[in-house]
Amino acid sequence: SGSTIPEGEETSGAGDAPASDGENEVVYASTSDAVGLSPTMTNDSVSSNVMTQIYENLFERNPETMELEPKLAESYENPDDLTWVIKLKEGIKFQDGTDFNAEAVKYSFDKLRDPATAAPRASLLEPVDTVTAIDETTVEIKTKYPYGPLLAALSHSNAAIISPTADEKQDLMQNPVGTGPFKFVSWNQGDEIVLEKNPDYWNGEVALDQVKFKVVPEISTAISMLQTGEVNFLDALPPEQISRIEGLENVEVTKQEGTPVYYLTFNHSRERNQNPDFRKAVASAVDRDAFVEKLNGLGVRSDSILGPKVFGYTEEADNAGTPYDPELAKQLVQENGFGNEPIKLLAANRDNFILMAEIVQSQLTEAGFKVEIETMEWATFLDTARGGEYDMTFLSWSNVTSDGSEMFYPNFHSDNVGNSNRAQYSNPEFDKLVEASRTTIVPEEREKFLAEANQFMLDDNAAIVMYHGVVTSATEKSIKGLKVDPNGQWSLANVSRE
Amino acid sequence: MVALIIRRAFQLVFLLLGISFLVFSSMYIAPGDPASIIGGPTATASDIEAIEANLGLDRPFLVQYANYLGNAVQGDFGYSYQTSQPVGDAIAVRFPNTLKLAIASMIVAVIIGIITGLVSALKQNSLLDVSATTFALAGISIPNFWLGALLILVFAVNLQWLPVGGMSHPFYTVDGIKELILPAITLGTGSAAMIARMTRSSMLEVIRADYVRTARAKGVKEKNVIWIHTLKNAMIPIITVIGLNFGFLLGGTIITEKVFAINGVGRLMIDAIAARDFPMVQGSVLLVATLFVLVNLIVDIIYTYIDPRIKYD
Amino acid sequence: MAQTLLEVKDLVTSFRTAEGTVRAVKGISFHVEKGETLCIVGESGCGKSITSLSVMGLLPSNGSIESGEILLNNEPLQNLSQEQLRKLRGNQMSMIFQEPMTALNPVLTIGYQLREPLILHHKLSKSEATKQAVELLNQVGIPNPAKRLNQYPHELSGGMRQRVMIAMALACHPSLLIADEPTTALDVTIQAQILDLINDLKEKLDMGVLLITHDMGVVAEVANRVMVMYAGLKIEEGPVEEIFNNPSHPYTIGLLNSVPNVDDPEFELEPIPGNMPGLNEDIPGCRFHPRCKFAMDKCKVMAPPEFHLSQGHSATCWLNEKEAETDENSGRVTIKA
Amino acid sequence: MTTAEAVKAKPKKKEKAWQTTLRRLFRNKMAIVGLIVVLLQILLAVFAPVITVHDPIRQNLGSSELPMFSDGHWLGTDNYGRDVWSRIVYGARISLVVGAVAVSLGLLGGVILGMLAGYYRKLDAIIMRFVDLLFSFPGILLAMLIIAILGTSLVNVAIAISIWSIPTCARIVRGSVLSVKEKEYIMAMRSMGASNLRIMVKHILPNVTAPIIVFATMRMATAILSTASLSYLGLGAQPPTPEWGAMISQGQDFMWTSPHLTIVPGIAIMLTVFAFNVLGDGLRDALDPNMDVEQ
Amino acid sequence: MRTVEESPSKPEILLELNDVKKYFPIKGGILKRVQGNVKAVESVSLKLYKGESLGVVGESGCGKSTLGRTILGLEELTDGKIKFNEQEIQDLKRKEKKKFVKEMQMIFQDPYASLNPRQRIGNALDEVFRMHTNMPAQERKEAVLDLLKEVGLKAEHYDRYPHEFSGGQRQRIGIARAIALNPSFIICDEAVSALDVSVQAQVLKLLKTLQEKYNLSYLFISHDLGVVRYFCDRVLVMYLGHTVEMSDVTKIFNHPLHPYTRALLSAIPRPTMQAKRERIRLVGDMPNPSNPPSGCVFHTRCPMAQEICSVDKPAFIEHEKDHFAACHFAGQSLSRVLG
Ligand SMILES: Nc1ncnc2c1ncn2[C@@H]1O[C@H](COP(=O)(O)OP(=O)(O)OP(=O)(O)O)[C@@H](O)[C@H]1O
Ligand SMILES: Nc1ncnc2c1ncn2[C@@H]1O[C@H](COP(=O)(O)OP(=O)(O)OP(=O)(O)O)[C@@H](O)[C@H]1O
Ligand SMILES: [Mg+2]
Ligand SMILES: [Mg+2]
Repeated sequence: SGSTIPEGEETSGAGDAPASDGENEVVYASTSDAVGLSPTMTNDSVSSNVMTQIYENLFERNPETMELEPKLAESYENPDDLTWVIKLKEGIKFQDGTDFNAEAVKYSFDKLRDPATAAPRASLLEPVDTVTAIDETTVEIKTKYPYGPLLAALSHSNAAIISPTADEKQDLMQNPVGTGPFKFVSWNQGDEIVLEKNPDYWNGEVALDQVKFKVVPEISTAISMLQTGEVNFLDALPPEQISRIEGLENVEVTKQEGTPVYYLTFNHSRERNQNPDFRKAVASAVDRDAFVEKLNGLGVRSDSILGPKVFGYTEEADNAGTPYDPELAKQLVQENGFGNEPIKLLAANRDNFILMAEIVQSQLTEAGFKVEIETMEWATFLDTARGGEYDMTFLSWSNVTSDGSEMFYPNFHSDNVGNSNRAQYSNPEFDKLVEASRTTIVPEEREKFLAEANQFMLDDNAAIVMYHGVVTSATEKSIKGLKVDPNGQWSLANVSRE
Repeated sequence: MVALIIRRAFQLVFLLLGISFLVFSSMYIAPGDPASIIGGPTATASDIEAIEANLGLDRPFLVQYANYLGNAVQGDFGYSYQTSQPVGDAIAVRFPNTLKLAIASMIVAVIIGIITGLVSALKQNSLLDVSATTFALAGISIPNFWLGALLILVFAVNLQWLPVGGMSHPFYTVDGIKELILPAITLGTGSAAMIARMTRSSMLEVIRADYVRTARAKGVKEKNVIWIHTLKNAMIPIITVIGLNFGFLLGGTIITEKVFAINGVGRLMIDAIAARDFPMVQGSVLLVATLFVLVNLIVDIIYTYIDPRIKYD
Repeated sequence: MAQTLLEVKDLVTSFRTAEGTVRAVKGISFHVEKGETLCIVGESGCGKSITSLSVMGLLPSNGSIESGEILLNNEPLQNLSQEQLRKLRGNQMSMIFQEPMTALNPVLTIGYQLREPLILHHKLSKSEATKQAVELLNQVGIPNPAKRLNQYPHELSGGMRQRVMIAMALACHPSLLIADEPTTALDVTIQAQILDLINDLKEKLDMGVLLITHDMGVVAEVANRVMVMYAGLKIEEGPVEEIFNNPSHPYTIGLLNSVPNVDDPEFELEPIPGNMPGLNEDIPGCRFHPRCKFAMDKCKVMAPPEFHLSQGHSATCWLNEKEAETDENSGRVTIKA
Repeated sequence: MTTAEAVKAKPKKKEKAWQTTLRRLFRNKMAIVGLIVVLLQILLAVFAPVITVHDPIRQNLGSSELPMFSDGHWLGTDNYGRDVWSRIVYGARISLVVGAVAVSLGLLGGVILGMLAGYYRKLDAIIMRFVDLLFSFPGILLAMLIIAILGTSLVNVAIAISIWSIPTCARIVRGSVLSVKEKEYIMAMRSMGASNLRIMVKHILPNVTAPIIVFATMRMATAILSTASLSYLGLGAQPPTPEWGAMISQGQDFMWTSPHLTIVPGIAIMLTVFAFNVLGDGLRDALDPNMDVEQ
Repeated sequence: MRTVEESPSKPEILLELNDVKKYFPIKGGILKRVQGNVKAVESVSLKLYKGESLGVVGESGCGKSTLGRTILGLEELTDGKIKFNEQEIQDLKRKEKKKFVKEMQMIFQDPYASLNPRQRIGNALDEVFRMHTNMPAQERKEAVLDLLKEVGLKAEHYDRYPHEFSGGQRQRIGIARAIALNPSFIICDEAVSALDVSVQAQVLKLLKTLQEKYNLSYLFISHDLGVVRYFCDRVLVMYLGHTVEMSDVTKIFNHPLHPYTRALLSAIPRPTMQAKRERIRLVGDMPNPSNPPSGCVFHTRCPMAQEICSVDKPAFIEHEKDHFAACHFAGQSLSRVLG
């Protein structure tokens, strides 16, 4: 099985000077282990980090321009609003020798959509009606309704193309096979995953010989290991530690604006929250500038729900929300007696949620609200939030497709109340705008609908954006060529060590 | 002895049955649902239903439990909800690390504990005794997450003598030993302190016993009075404490493994609880409980060697 | 002819306690001769054990000999180092304790514990020691001695254990044997066996025996001479016949009158009133006077000196200042004051 | 009669049992230190509002992470600009209250189970098997399971810790009951026709208090440590509660820039736990009649 | 041959035992099954008359205490009948038994262990009245003070704890507790063995005085034959759970019938300087009561044991008036038997 380390591999590491590391190796650390390595069966960022190196998609976003570009696809056309005909590149082989072709694409997408698979992210291709292999290199996708963000969906790591022969033969969760720059070598569950370079990679020579994904649950331990050279690449750096990391001599830190958005939202199914004055009072009580300052540069301040890196964003929206106005907040609270009943502020105990909760609680208290924080483990939080058992909470959305519809529809459309719409937001007017943005294919029109929807939410104080994420990485200085895209994803295909 | 082992085996079966039921039902009543975690924030209702059906979570509680037991009896502890890996495999990978850590800590604890305990008992009320006792009490009082962080700061980051974390080398290599030192100290200190305390009080008690006076009346050398006549008798409660501390150590690995990035069962357990990965929680809890029972069985067997009065049949 | 084996002069033993220093033995002198048995009798807490432990140098850690001299074979023990004293113990002098159940180490075999003094003091090899140990067990009347050597104390009955203790004490043929209530925990039938054994061995080995007891019956049975203690003091000493037939201290008389007589159905008990005083209870004069029915004014203010009555018989009581007489005819001993 | 009994036997000046205990306790210097620290802590907890100037939860984002001995904040401020001294002082309240609640609940359960098991031979096997069951869970794991069911909060932490104290307490009590039960005075009460309940409550319970008191004191130390551990794992105190373990967990992110944020609460925990431990040790010695002779 | 029988001239019977047995099961093995029994008391029959003291003697472990406890119902009876004041009491329910509790009391061996160390002695005595009477507090207090006076203690002792008393004083408290409810029958289980001789004499005197005053009956368990001779009217000798001899003190002490009784008597050290008497020394220890010897249980240690002794169990029969013994050669001299 793939879960043991081959004898020869036990060379790296502990206590050794970085010099004795394999020259051509990168060791990356994350706080948790990948769930699995099948694009069909997983839906978490750690897994996707590994899979990005192994699998590829038909399309991908250019990390700099954020434009969608063909990857395994050659080109595409829309004969009508419901049909997408995609031409594939030729001569590509999976790492197990299987040919990459239209059948493989059809197999991958059908597998994801098949209810029997019980794929966690099956809904990604929910609008797809049929997938047909026209010939060896042509695939035709028909959607149930005109679906604008299809290409974005196809660039999602869950829509990566898997090797049909491998999938039938083995469990891709443990033993993945794709077309990407790195091949799977071993996985010591809970400890590390080892990949090696794919010598037959179709898209040019891969510089690194080997890549390791190490699990280091405690971030400060991981930073210490970065300092001692036991690992040489971290991402998603916590704002509290950023100054320490920046102080390390052998380390280079990169920061750039990203797509994740963190916002305070109401449980819109609760009566008190339906009072626009209440929401207004809350919105004017929260000093987002002061909060973003605490992020030490790892957050971008904007009122807009769609961030700067998301399709549908407009600059005007930056300041289009309810401004910080403590006096107004106090006044509203006093007039309406909002402070009489305590507010249960739910927060998952991970990422920056606790930080947000503490600061917002303090600010709301200043304004006269009574706020009790309730922290929860992620599992419980997801359930509780989904079921709407809270007054106010913090949510986040990492927009992998970088498309505004992909933010609004799952999170705020009434179709999804009680599921991914954890804010329980249900507003027919807003729904219409979102639907329009989804069913239109022309990008300019879509952009307009999205901007309108964005503004609608801000006017309604439906959600109060705390900040937009900044994607970060810390690497040893010897590592060159790493590009992290605004979703926080990165490929090691073009990375080398000096 | 055989009777003892058979009786314990019986007890173990019932114990495991009780534990598995307790864990199963507590995971069942606990809020939070494995399917929503697998599905993640983006999952739709239909996604979640499909996952639940796939995992068999839609069946009644007792059916689930009976099924689990049926399989477990045949040695099949199910598949992780999260990674769909067989639970047995997942544990097998991590268990050696936990065992290494626990044994190394126990060694640290026993050596430090018995030596300090002896010293302070033999030099009762001296400065040495007071400092050893203070050390022991400080050892119990120090939170091990804090101690771990301080040790990393000093020995791994500043002095760079030892690695920060991880456990990937065989224990008999130099690197393997280096990896174990800091975690073993972190985890072992509390137990060392408890053993030291027990050693001290047990020695002081035995040294007052009639038979020690008899030994002195025979003109036995003071050295032999301590090492032969006293220590062996004093060992009985000390060994009990060592056995119980093994359980304590197994609990302590949860935090230590986290701080030192060790891929062990403790961490597997918290992750599994957090993710409501029932089969994984079950499997690891049952393993730890079995281990605990085994260690105490060994302790009981050691008793029969130390104390001829104890017979188990 | 009589050779003095042990001589204790003015022994004072005290303890450091929470209440300050207390004296458990308040100045006691006596001697033991070769081949004789001296019995120390007295009520619980009067300092019998502490006296014997002082001789052995085995006082509890908070106790110490404050003053006085202990001479074994004319050699003063208090000048010896711990190590020298250790070499005497188990060799020149040895001791048997009261509780046979706790005085043997439960985790060591009988054989090990028996061999220990032999190997230590006589530098025997293990096999020689084993041979001697078997011999010793035989001597104290334990059947099947070879088998016993591999057993542990808990596998033996109380009487057996006390025999093992005796065997252990006699292993190196000590010249002085101290037995602190060796039979109190045993049944009468076993007690008789053990007392016979000690007596036989004493004669065989020509030891001096210091036997502590509170049982006047035992005293009558085994003693050559008797020393009666009360509250840390020696109050009477003399040959056993003298003590029983001509007791000269009211306390000794009281003791004798408190023991029911098996052979005399008409015997009427005459208890000593009151209780033994505490160690640091301040009593002026004679320490016994509050319980003494003969107490005179003098007794309340002045502690009596030791009066020598006849050869080897002395008593510490003002009554002996005058001539004491006894009524020979009645079975009961009284003092006509 | 043993010497110890002889010491007790003499009718001396009247002294109550607790006075004897205290007198003996005061002979032990370490125990006095422990007692003083514990008392100080109780004072801190009770008079927290008087002792501190700053509100422990009031933020001042402008002056966060001040070092020790800064103006007006002699222990500095944390990430949110809250006064560390205030948080430590109020944290004492939390530790003491949670510890006390957890220990009392644990004692209640443990004493009842232990008494029943020790007294009724028929119940013994069942109760002890149940206790074994709880015992073979590693403590922290048991607490985590309980908190997983009940949810994250200090109240639940107290409940979890109390459940986790039950097996040890039950064993201790059972052991003591078994030995006290064999004492002649219990036989005497039975011969007088006393009911089982009376014997258990009036005659056995008072005579097993010594081990219970010692256990409670020591357990207080464990409970405080466990509360901190669980809060450290994010399973205990809810923010912004000034709980020491949570403070360490938060402060750890600043260990390199503001080490006092972890060191101060770390020392607070250590000192408190240490104090309860030495006090427990001292009490044990003071309550053990055999110890009187020594020293 | 007659078994124990009432003689008409004797005063009223207070207590009567018929074939009383008490076995303690030994559990063992993997499943903790009963594997055998410790036969602590094996077939004891006796009668106790009002106002008399019956001594029970024998070596340690022969079942003396168990017998006493079984009579009081502190141990469950294995077999046999116990009659108290003409009524069979062995099968009574807890409630019905309560009135007998007042009638039967016990004094224990260890004065240090038989009082609750955490209870003031005033309370300890008060508790007895609270459990069994409805007296108001004031009356109870007076009753307690009376009791204290009765056993030779003072009113100021009311508020003291047991550890503030000497052994003798504690034993007096134990006696006070036993006589509080005016019982007619008291079991003294080695009530004076732990006391120093001088104190022992005081306590024995007190017990005698109380007996005369209240017409008490004692079952006086002891291993000290001197004390028994002084204190008791009749004596029962036990060996390994069996009764081996029973008669008046004088008969037992002057011409014992059973070799065990003789051995016991000859083993006592006499506190006088009279000529040493002929001794019968027993060899070995008492056998294990869970595995008693066949035939006569004493044959393994008996100096005059014959073949028959290891086969036939001798009956406990009346050899002369009021003198019972269980021996094939009862009363015969050692030399004659060995012949
Ligand atoms: N370690 C000690 N510390 C303080 N006092 C002690 C110590 N050992 C003994 N004593 C006291 O010394 C006195 C004499 O004790 P000792 O043991 O000699 O009495 P004893 O005559 O042997 O009595 P017993 O017949 O009960 O054995 C007692 O009052 C006892 O309380
Ligand atoms: N609860 C019990 N369980 C099992 N065996 C018991 C129990 N109580 C007494 N025995 C056994 O019953 C036998 C008689 O014991 P008992 O205490 O009646 O003897 P005794 O004559 O009173 O002895 P002693 O003189 O030592 O008090 C002994 O062998 C004892 O081991
Ligand atoms: Mg003594
Ligand atoms: Mg008895």
